[in-house]
Amino acid sequence: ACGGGGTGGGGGGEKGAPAKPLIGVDYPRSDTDFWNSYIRYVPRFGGELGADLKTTNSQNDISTLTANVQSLVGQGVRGIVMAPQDTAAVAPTLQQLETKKIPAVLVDTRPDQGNAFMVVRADNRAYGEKACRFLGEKLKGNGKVVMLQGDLASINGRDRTEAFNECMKQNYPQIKVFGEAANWDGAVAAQKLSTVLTANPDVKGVYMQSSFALAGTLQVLKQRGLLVKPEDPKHVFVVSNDGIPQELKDIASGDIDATVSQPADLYAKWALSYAKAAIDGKTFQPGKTDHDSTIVQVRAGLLEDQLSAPLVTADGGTYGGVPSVKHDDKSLWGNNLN
Amino acid sequence: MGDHAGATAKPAPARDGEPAPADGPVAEAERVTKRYGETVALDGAHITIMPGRTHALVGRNGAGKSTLVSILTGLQPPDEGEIRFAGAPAPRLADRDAWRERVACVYQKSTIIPELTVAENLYLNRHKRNRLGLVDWKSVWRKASELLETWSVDVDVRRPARELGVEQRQFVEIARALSFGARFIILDEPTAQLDGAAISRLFERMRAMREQGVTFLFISHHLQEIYEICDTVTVFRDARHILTAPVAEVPQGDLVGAMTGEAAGLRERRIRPAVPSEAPVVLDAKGLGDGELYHDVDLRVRAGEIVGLAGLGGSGKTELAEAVVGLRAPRSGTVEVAGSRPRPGSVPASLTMGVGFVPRDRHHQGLVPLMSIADNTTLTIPERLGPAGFVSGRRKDRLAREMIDNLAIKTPGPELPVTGLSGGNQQKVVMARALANGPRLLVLITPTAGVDVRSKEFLLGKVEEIAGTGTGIVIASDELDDLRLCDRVLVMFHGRAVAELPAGWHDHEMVAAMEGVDLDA
Amino acid sequence: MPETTTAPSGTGRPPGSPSSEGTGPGRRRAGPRLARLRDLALVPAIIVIAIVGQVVHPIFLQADNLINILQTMSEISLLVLAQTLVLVAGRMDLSLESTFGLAPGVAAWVTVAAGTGHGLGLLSGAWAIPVTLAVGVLAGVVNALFIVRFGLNGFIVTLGMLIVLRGLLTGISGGQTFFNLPSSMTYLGSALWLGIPASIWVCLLLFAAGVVLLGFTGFGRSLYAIGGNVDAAKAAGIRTDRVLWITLITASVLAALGGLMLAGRLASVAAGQGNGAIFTVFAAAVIGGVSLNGGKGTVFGAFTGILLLYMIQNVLTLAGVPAQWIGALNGAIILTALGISRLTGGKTQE
Amino acid sequence: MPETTTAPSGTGRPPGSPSSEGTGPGRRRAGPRLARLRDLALVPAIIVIAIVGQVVHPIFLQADNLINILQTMSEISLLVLAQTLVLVAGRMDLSLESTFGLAPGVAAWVTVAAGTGHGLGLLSGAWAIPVTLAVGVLAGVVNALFIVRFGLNGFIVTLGMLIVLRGLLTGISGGQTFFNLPSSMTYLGSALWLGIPASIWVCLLLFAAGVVLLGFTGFGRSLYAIGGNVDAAKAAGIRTDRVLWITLITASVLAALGGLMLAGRLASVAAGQGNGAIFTVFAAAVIGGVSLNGGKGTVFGAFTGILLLYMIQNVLTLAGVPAQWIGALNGAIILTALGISRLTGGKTQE
Ligand SMILES: Nc1ncnc2c1ncn2[C@@H]1O[C@H](COP(=O)(O)OP(=O)(O)OP(=O)(O)O)[C@@H](O)[C@H]1O
Ligand SMILES: Nc1ncnc2c1ncn2[C@@H]1O[C@H](COP(=O)(O)OP(=O)(O)OP(=O)(O)O)[C@@H](O)[C@H]1O
Ligand SMILES: [Mg+2]
Ligand SMILES: [Mg+2]
Repeated sequence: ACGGGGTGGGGGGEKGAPAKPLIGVDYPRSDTDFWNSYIRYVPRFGGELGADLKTTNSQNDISTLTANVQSLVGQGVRGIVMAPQDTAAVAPTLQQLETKKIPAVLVDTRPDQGNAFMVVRADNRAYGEKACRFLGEKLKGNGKVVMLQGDLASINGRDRTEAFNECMKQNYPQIKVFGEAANWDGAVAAQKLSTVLTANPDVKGVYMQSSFALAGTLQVLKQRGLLVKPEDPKHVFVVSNDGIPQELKDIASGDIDATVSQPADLYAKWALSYAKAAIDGKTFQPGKTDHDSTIVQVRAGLLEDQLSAPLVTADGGTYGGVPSVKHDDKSLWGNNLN
Repeated sequence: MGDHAGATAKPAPARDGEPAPADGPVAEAERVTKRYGETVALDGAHITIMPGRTHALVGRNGAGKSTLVSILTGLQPPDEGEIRFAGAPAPRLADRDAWRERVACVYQKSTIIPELTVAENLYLNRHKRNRLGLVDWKSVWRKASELLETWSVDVDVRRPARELGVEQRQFVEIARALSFGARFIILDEPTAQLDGAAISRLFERMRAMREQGVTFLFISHHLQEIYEICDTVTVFRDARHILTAPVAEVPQGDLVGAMTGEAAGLRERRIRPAVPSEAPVVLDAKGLGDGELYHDVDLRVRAGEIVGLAGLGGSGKTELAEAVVGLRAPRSGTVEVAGSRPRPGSVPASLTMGVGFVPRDRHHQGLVPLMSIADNTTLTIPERLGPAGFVSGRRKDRLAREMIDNLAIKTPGPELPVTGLSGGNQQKVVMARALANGPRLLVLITPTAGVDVRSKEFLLGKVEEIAGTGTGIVIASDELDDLRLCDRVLVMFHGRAVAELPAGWHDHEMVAAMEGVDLDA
Repeated sequence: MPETTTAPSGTGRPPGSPSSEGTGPGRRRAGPRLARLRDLALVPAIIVIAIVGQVVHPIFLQADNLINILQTMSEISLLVLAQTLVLVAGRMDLSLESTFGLAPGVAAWVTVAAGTGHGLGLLSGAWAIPVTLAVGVLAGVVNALFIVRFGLNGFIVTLGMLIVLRGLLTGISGGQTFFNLPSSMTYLGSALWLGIPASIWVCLLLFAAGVVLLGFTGFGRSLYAIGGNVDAAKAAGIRTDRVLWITLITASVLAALGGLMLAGRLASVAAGQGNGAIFTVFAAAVIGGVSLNGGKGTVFGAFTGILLLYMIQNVLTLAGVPAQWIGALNGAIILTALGISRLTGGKTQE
Repeated sequence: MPETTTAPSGTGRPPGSPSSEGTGPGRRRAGPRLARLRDLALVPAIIVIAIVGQVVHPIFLQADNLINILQTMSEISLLVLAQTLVLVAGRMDLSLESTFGLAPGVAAWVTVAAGTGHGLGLLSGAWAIPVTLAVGVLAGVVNALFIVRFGLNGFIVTLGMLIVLRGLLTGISGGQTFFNLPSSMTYLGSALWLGIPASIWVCLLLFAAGVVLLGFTGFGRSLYAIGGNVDAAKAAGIRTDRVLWITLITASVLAALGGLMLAGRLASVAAGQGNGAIFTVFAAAVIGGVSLNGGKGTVFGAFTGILLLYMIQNVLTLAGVPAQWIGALNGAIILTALGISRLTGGKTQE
């Protein structure tokens, strides 16, 4: 773990600074594989950092998040890590924290307004873009693809949708995209996919914006006899998103072709260390970091550490200029879970 | 009888014409006590019902009759005491089939399921099955039609029961109870909803079944019926057994005395003084008509006058009365109350003109069951309960207490939900509501249904008293007792006013008029 | 003695012809025909949607697409069937949606091998189906215990159960999706029988059974009686408590079975499986003419309800309506469909 | 006369002349005492939770935390209040949760400047509140039109409206969140009055008004009468249709106001604002003793219901329960709380 409490007290302790800084972490939700991995990483890195954690869960509801933050503050946390899924509505909370001089580190999303000590996120637009490049190359710029979207009301989902659509329009104008809102629900995704497949049996690619639709998509393809090896001309190229172990396994077996590995582990690790650094009174500047990422200043008062989210493929090749990582690479969090 | 007893028909040995049996009682209840919270519904009561008899059970509203019925039919257990059938202890409560072998019942409270068809209501839980064990609807329908035919009830048995009139419903209940083939049958106020001919039909059937040895327990507030059909009578008062005796040995005065606990029988009614012809007209209805229901009826009531509106079921008297109070809009004609015309079909308009009324069915239009007596009685007079739409609880309770005292409603207090009252007292609450706004015109539709003799006398006495204060009164009823105090009675037949009888008519005249028979012709 | 006893027939009320209040022969057949009509109330709406669908996309009426619709609705339609039974008996069971997720979730938990996914691998795959159904039975028993035995309010109990059971699924799954299900779990959801997905067969067979059960068996009729007037049902000798126990347990088992079919179709059990489904379920049942107040409605009606909802979804997808307007359009169509059906089928205000 | 038992006169109930019967002083107060008790049924549960909360974390009973609880529940509690009015009148309005999101959504749409966010910037910020309330009125009018005027089934109508209104919000927002709201919209949700958030004041004042309305005005009594027996209410001269119109519109306006307060607190309107809230709303109302069948329940009871739910949430958060088990625990606590309250407060089976 990075250096300990020696530098502590700089941030402004009214009382004797406790041996361990108390950090409040609000988890955004506990019903997806990705966030559950994050939830499992947090205490691990918290221990490594030597921080005491208070955790809450806002169950994907911004007003619960607001209440949780208030109750964390009431419990005397000195820094807060949160992952607001609604980037606009978090502004009052940020303002409140600012007036109370409690540093906030945001994970996964960038607030539309308000300041934070640091935003730790991977670029959701990049996810969509990477998926688009991969599919575009594999389909050689021609054909039909289905995009199984998350929730329209989700900023992350929307970023992926927009980036994917724009990239397709610009780079692969011959590819027709069917965008289907699936509410992050596997059953709905399967329903929409099979409807589109019924009407368009010549669909050649599927982009699902999260692993929520993984198993259902494969079942739909299987039922239609489309779940075949990539060499087969009937093969439908499937790109997923998240990087959970099952996706890596499916890439290995050739059922799906690629995924974007969201850095669940890095989210947890760097969010906590930024929070601790803030409590310790450290500050950061835009530029390259020591962990293979870049800090950019998105606007005055808001720094963002853009972690890399690698495209994962079976062969680790480069697609449309996007480099990829092989599915069994040990650096992938999905391969380090157990 | 066995013909329509359905699949469950018991062998009904016709013990030809020996109604005087030698064996023990068919049913006995001994030292039965039942409490509902603080109310003691039965207090060590007992009854012994001998086979082949038609046994009457009488008592005032709330005396515990229906409670005894529910205990005798296994719907609820007694708190204390014992039930025996033919000397053997009663079956377990859960063993419904065993109870149904021993006793069949027409309950006071409707057990018709409105959404189900008439046929199914008749054969519920004993449907005719086909070879696959599935319900054989065709034969259920056929048997149901046959069964109702024997009662001359002419309805399509495939209609939902909710479409039936009260009387037809009552027949469905009766027909069902009598079709089980049980040897012991309880009838709890079966006649309350029936008109005379229907009652005669019921009695005929009861007599025939008694010939075959069937035993009845018969409950009614019409004492004449007791004298007509029963051979033994038991009186309950205040949850206790008072007496059991052969009907012939108890004159009506003594019976009423036993029921009420007072030596005096029913009071003789005074002759009402005639209403002066210069008294103002409070109701002037002209040329009222509503399709086939009634046509071209004129009705005029003076202050202090009591006018009866007689007629059988379907004669249109109820609909006419409802049009007068705004419960329904007539298609033609005008209603004028004390000189002004309330908007047709608007109850609020009628109320502000000073109309009070008792609707036909207290459960349907009379009471809001979950609300207290105080709320129910003051529902029509929100403006008198406080300023600017507010309700003062104290003022409400005070008004309610006045009405409780005025009508002698038997209740622990004005806060009690009306469901906690016995039927007669519920009826008084409806009456109280009608009187709450100090009406100039009071319209009463079958105001004494299900009310015990003494309460009926009391309620009708109240009506006279109110008329004495200058209120015009219309009583729409087919109960001769209700009509008897009227200054004149308008008789309706098939939607037309066919006769007007001044006070002092004889019963047979009234009956004939209602039947549409012109005695003078 | 006062003058009361002098009435001629001795009854105090005059006799009269009873049939005068009855129905003229002309009205006789209106009742049953109307009832049957109400059962078919949604059929016009379904036909309209089918025509619109065919206009929107020529594939709509092709066998493939119809099978697609039926397969997609097959799992949730079992929830509708279950809820219909419970509603007819005058109760409601909100927890069905959680049972729909929890039952296959537990089965996956105990059968999926420990290494892969996060199963325990306690039992072999053959146990999956028995475990699923057992969880269904258990959920039903708990519901019945609270509702029938202790007489607590059914809405609250099943709402509490909904939260608890959903929470249990989140708990055992750690919020993650179970993959690599044993083949016994995926069979029903993925097999083809005579070229048609097994889940469609199961759904249709169970609905047919439901029609027979509610329409033609003593048990089914006792549900109507209980839902219509529980005191009357008791008085008619129906063992209301027992019937309710059986109904609540059957409903939960149907939900578990539906969940199993969905798990099979998606080859996975998501931690959120079934979340929010109860809404659709109630909508389908009520649109299909089942009353929330009990004692009214048919299995066939409920089937047309869920069919209509899924047909609308399908048409909207085929039409390529912009995602952001799908919701509003969906609602508007449902309202219109109802308007049409209920205006032709008579008022249903209750 | 054979076997006459001469009953002693002073038995079970006092016999005698009609005027003397009735009102025994001993039993007089049983009714109201019971009714008031039922109103307080949740109080023991609330106290237990408060004690548990204090044991779990010493901050629980501090003013800050209590204000936190009250502020968090203030917006949704307006929905509970609205639903209580509608339920007492014997109806239900599912669409309230959509109005809760749509009303401030429309206001934001028309007032937020075109450049920032995706508003239209048609009207100045001062119009935001009138627009919000107008949308509320409109939603209520449409509901009332279908339900009261055309006599359609309220559950179906408001379900359809729920979908339509939610869809409209998704449509106008394109699924995105409105921010940069005009200050008139954020005022109520963010201002402090006497050091306490304005939304708490608004919530408490409106609930107090609700208690007075339902308990002490003729209008409130007419709601109970309509919910208890609509025919009797009509026969008592209550203009039932008018009362229902007013109630449905008031409820929608309350929902709009609640949505405005939430928008103010979060300084934004999310496209999904209110989604799923109706569940909590029904839970709170029913737990608080409001009957789904109409005619029963009080505003105070409903308040204790929603308070209990939010206290449980708060305690679970303070206790740091692992997220994946929060759901199950939450449900179990609700079930237990109900068990306790309802067993002490009497059966509520309906
Ligand atoms: N379910 C109940 N809950 C509470 N009290 C009840 C209940 N049933 C009956 N009672 C009480 O028991 C008493 C006896 O009622 P019961 O119905 O037996 O009277 P009844 O003799 O049949 O009267 P009526 O002539 O009006 O039908 C009444 O005072 C009533 O208040
Ligand atoms: N919840 C209750 N609390 C107290 N008493 C009750 C309650 N429910 C029913 N009762 C009593 O049960 C008895 C029977 O009631 P029911 O409504 O069956 O008959 P009723 O009111 O006498 O009807 P009717 O006189 O029309 O024939 C009444 O005496 C009533 O007081
Ligand atoms: Mg009785
Ligand atoms: Mg009675």
